[in-house]
Amino acid sequence: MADLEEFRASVRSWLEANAPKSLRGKMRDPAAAFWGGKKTKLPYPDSKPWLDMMAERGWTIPFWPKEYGGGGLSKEETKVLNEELARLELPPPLTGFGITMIGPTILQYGTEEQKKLYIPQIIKGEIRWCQGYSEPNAGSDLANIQTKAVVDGDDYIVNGQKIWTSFGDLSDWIFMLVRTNWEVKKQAGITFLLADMESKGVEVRPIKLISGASPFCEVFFEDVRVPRHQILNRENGGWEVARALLGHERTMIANTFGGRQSSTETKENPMEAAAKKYIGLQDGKIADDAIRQRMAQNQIDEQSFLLTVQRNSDNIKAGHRPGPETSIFKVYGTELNQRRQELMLSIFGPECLGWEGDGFEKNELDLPKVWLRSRGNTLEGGSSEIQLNIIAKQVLGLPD
Amino acid sequence: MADLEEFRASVRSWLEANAPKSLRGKMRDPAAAFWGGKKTKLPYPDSKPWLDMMAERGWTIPFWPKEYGGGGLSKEETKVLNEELARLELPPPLTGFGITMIGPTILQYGTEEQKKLYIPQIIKGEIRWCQGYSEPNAGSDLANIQTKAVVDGDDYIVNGQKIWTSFGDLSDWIFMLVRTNWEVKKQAGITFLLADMESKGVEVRPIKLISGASPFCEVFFEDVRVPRHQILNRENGGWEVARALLGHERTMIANTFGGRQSSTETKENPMEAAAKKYIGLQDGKIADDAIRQRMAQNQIDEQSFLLTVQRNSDNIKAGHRPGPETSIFKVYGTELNQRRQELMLSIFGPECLGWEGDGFEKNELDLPKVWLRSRGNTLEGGSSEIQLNIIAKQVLGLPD
Amino acid sequence: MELVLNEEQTMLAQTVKNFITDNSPINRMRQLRDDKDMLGYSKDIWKQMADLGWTAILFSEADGGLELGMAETVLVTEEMGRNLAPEPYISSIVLAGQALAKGGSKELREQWLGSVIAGDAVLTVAYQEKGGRYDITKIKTTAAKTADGYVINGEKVQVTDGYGADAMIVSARTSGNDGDADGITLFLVPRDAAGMTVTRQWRLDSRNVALVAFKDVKVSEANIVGTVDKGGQLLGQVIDLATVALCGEMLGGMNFAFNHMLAYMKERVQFNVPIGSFQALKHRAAKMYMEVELSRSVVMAAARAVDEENAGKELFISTAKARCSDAYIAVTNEAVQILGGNGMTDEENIGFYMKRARVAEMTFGDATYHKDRFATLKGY
Amino acid sequence: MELVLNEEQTMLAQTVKNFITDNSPINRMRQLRDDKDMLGYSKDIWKQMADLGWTAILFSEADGGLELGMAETVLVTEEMGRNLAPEPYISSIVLAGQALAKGGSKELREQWLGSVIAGDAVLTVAYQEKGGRYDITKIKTTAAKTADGYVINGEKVQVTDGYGADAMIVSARTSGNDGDADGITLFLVPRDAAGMTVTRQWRLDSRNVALVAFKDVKVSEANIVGTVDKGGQLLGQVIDLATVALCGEMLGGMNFAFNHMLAYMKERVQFNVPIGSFQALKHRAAKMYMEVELSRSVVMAAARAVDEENAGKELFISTAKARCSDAYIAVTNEAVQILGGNGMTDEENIGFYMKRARVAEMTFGDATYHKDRFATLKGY
Repeated sequence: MADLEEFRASVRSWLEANAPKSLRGKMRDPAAAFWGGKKTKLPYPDSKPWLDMMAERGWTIPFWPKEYGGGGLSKEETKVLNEELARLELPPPLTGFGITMIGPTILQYGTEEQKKLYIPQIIKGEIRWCQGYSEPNAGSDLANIQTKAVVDGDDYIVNGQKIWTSFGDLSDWIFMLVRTNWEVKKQAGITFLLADMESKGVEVRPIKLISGASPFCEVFFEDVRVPRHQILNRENGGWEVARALLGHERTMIANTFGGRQSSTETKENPMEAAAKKYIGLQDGKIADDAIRQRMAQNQIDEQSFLLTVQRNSDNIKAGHRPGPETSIFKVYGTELNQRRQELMLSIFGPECLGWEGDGFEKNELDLPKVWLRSRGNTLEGGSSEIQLNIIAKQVLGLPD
Repeated sequence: MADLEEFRASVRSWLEANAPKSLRGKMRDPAAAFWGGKKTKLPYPDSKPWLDMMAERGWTIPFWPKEYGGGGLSKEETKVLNEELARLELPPPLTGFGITMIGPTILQYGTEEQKKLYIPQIIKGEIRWCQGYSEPNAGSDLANIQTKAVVDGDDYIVNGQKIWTSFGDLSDWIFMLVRTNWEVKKQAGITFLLADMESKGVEVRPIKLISGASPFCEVFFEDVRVPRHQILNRENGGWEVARALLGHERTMIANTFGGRQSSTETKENPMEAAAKKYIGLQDGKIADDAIRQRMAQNQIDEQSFLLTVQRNSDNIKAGHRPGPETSIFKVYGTELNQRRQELMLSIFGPECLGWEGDGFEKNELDLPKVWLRSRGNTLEGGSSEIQLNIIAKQVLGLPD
Repeated sequence: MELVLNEEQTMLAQTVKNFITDNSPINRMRQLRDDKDMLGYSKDIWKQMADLGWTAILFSEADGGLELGMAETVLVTEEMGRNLAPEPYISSIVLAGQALAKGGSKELREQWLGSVIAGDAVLTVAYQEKGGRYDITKIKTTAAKTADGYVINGEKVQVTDGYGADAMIVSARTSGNDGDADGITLFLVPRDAAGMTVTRQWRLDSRNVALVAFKDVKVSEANIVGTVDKGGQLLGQVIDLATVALCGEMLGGMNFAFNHMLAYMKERVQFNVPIGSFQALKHRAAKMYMEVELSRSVVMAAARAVDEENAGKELFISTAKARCSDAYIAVTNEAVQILGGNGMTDEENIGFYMKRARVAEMTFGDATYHKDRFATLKGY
Repeated sequence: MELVLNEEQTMLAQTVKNFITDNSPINRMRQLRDDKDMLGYSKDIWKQMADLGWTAILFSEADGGLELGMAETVLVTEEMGRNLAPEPYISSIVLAGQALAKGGSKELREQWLGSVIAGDAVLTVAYQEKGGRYDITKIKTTAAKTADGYVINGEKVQVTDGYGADAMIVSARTSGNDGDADGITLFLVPRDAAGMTVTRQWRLDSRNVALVAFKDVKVSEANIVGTVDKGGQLLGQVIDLATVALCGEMLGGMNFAFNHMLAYMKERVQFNVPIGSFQALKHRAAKMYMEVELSRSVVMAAARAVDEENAGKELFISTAKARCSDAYIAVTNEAVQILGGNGMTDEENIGFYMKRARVAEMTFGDATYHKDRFATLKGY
């Protein structure tokens, strides 16, 4: 404990001396998130020096091993570091799929050479990663991917098309599934590849969504050469890697869309504020009782969900295995968010119908896009239907 | 038209002269329904003479052919007769599965001899029928029936067990499915038999339900002899008959549970009366707005359903084929009734929790049984799941 | 009422369907949106619709109409709704046209109705204000009496087809307080009125709506539609008609979405089979089918209840709007989910229906509003 | 709070489970019902539960208890709920026991708590009246002050375990009007009080409830529990505790129903396959699984919020009761549907759970009541 307090003191003085003053107070500012890589816009001028000074100490991912550039901190030390960052309300120096998805997977499946090569680049935020999984005919049936990789000397020659690649246009590298064997069961012929998006023959086209935004891309591969040493795990051993990585992704999506503020907090949340503004109170109650009941239902659902997330994490902390309830986070969290956005629409009423231009306030124009975006939550990262299949089979043991 | 008015005059004077005075005004009295047969209690002393005088004219089922004892009336004449019965608020002389299920089926599939034999008995209410379809291992998978009938001279020898036989203990005859061929596809080995419940080897045991009532029975067959001329359609041609009859049954159940009073009628319905009694009004509105919204939803659902039933019947009247919407009556009508009963429970509140004895009024004690009974609506006559399968396949053309 | 189409109605429906199929594919809506077309609809197609007689349906023969009813009107709006044809039928013919027909002086009717029916003039009603939600009596726009007429001040929002309209009927308070049923008067204000500013608004459904500001706008007494202080009641009447017409549109839209989803379920292969063979999806499709069928029944009934002056017609109207609002949203939500990632792309047409469903829901009162109204009408 | 069982709690849960499994199969409930047992529970089993220390959990050491909390209490009620063990835990230990512990004079506590904890005396609280729905302040029972005490007149209904109770704590109005929060006083009335009539009522769930009539029942001031005119507040507090305990029971019951349904899905064959292989049923089972898991989280949280005196504990309690009410009903409805005709027979046990779910829903406020309370507590 004495050591921990020493550590805290040193972190504190270092942060106070070095952390950019301009970023303090921006801990919860979504615009302060820095995704790294060569094509991403810098959120704030100080975001780069902040990343560099943290990366130098390995503190972008403080608990990753020191030998690959991580901080090598213990759980307790990581907690202290986070508390000290929170004390100055500093934003995380780096975010992205490198940290949440491919990094942990490389640590799990990579060769020593791969870890030495990629992990430091991830920690330093030098490359931004995107995910090449889905294809036009491989959505829920992911194992049906058709993008093919054929051996040619020390390289694979890759041909095919990926779709729903988040931020494909802003990423430097892609981790992807390719087919290397057509003779076996679908799942057994898939290889997990890492590829440089700058390679000749890669073309990226953003997809315009119903919300008007284009966070996803199609990525086309035409005779793209990828060195064979850039596979993760063995050739035709990609499905196992893909599933391990999907676990990380689902947790991330559920955390993102599950909401964060507990409903039992006494602080007023945005939904309540909107209801008071757009509907108003009567005898101290939201004047539309049907809306009021839906609000209570939604907050009760949210609280139930957050408590279940907490129960799972408390179980893990207590040294138990994660309970089967983990499997419900993705499907429940995303559907809850959809219900919340639909309720927000009902609360705003006709004022939420604007798209742009005159006669609507900014938050009124934002809401329909947030709502439309939420419809994708139950599709990406494994649709709700696929999640329910998984729960039925793997948790409940129901037969095929 | 002149003929119709003459007919109306003659009906009117005959009814006024002959229809029992004691039954007038009992048109909507559920207790006045007479199911016929030898074991059924007479609802009122005059029920039997009323049936007899109507049956003599063929007016128990006025539009059935005269040659088999029906009234032989045209659609228009039937309408007039019904109007005149309604004028004196007279109850129908007879109800039961003979009229709604097996009668129409015999008219469709029976031989001339069978029609001559059974239809008059049905019209006169001499036999009450029950339905022997389901078996312990043939519920949703009805074609899986195992009750077997083996030819022995001019008879079949029947062995096996039926279950969920409505009023099996009060019926005189049973129409049933038996297996006569084990070598073919399930559906192709089924025969439709008519059997006398008095036959040696038939045993009936009522099943006690969660509502406490026993409207269903198990029927056991041990070496029961049934003459071969009592099959309907050909041997192994029973599945076709069964399906035709199921159509009649589903329509009947949906009509029974879909409710009858249109919600746009200005007359107060029992739900509104209960809400006013158990919850009360505040500023002219049901004091609990969540309940009030559920009531409006339920009445809107009911009205939508009734209008859809009407649309179908108007289409038929106009000479069009029944629309595909017919297929939704059973599943929607029964689930609507369940929602209605659950809402009634919510309206009554704790006063609906009684089962018998002190401290509860009669209608309070009735409600939970009606509610429990309603849970069976989505199971009997083809479960909701089976109905949805049928809609998906036969109406929507979705692949197996 | 009889819930069946007679021969004339069947023919009308077929004619409308043919015209819409040939002349108004859903891509037309997309094009108007991509072009950021200020009008948001096609004057040419509107004229053709008028030439086909659709615009005359609801008007009396005296006013130059066909003297048909809502039963025919919903046939037109259903087919328009199936392909999201954005022409100003509900605003010009049902809302403003019927307000004029019911409450306009002989002079006003003669001045306007002929060209409205001919598709030459487009009118609308400006009644909605910011913060009023679904209550048409909550308005801050005022009309103050002067020596020779009235002066209007205030602001209306999301005035359907207000941009480019030749005139609009404006609701303004002439007496009483915010929320009072009485005290509202309707004024016909021509497009060139001094002090009126019309700004195009851009909405989720890309249709023509406008922000309309009135600054000391002078109108003469001759331009009053209906009776002074009783305009709220007349407005309520024509909004009821427009609600039924909108329900027709919603029925057409949900039909498209449902059939589109069904086609996709038969064609999209995953796990080596069409996804329509998965039982969980089948059951959901069957439930959506029920919603669509029930919606058709209530739309037909509401139209007929109006035509037959049924004493319970408001109940039928609220039933229809509540059901169609819930059903259109449910069906488009399910369609997007079943279309998967494709359903989320702008390239797919389903998004247009999902957006329009939400706008339609919130036009003339959402489902909750109409359930509340239903309960109130039933006296509980 | 930590949503995890510690070692002692894990052991307690296992002990309770073992006892219930061995001594209280669901058939015991059936037998009591079929026998029309007037008591509706077993005195012998209740004594054994007391001997195992379950009854002592909530009481302070000074009162002879173990000084544990709701976190432990819900472990007991969950296992009891799993097999519908009908012993008077909630009425005697949580409701009446805690009312006495919190508000009873030293004399009353010494007189009663020892034998309550020992399982020798059974107490309950008589608070519910006909027509009061879920509002404990809507009571017509009065206690009029006399020279040497009070005289109670009125009638209570559905008094849990009231038949055969050794004493009951009765809420009566001592001042104010129907519906006022203040003005209610709690009186402990022993079973032999002159003028009190206890009639067994027969309810859907076959448990012991009673109709209790008070005709000029004299009680002394010494029998007041809590403070004069402030009994409503104390009653509210112990009902909150009892609500959490009941949620534990509901969690156990829904767990049974869910597992029973799941086992049936694996075993029942139709169309040559187990019905659990049908995707539509699978998805529904997965959704019910989510309901059960969420219910477990909120029950654990509500218990801990009470134990930790969390400022938002009422929010946690209403969250738990709203969720458990909806979930228990949803799970039992689905179970009956999936069990098909079998689920409708009295021979199947699932019917007992379906009935109990409805009673539990309507005890201490149904889901709608608690959603309303949640909103009010949140200030909207």
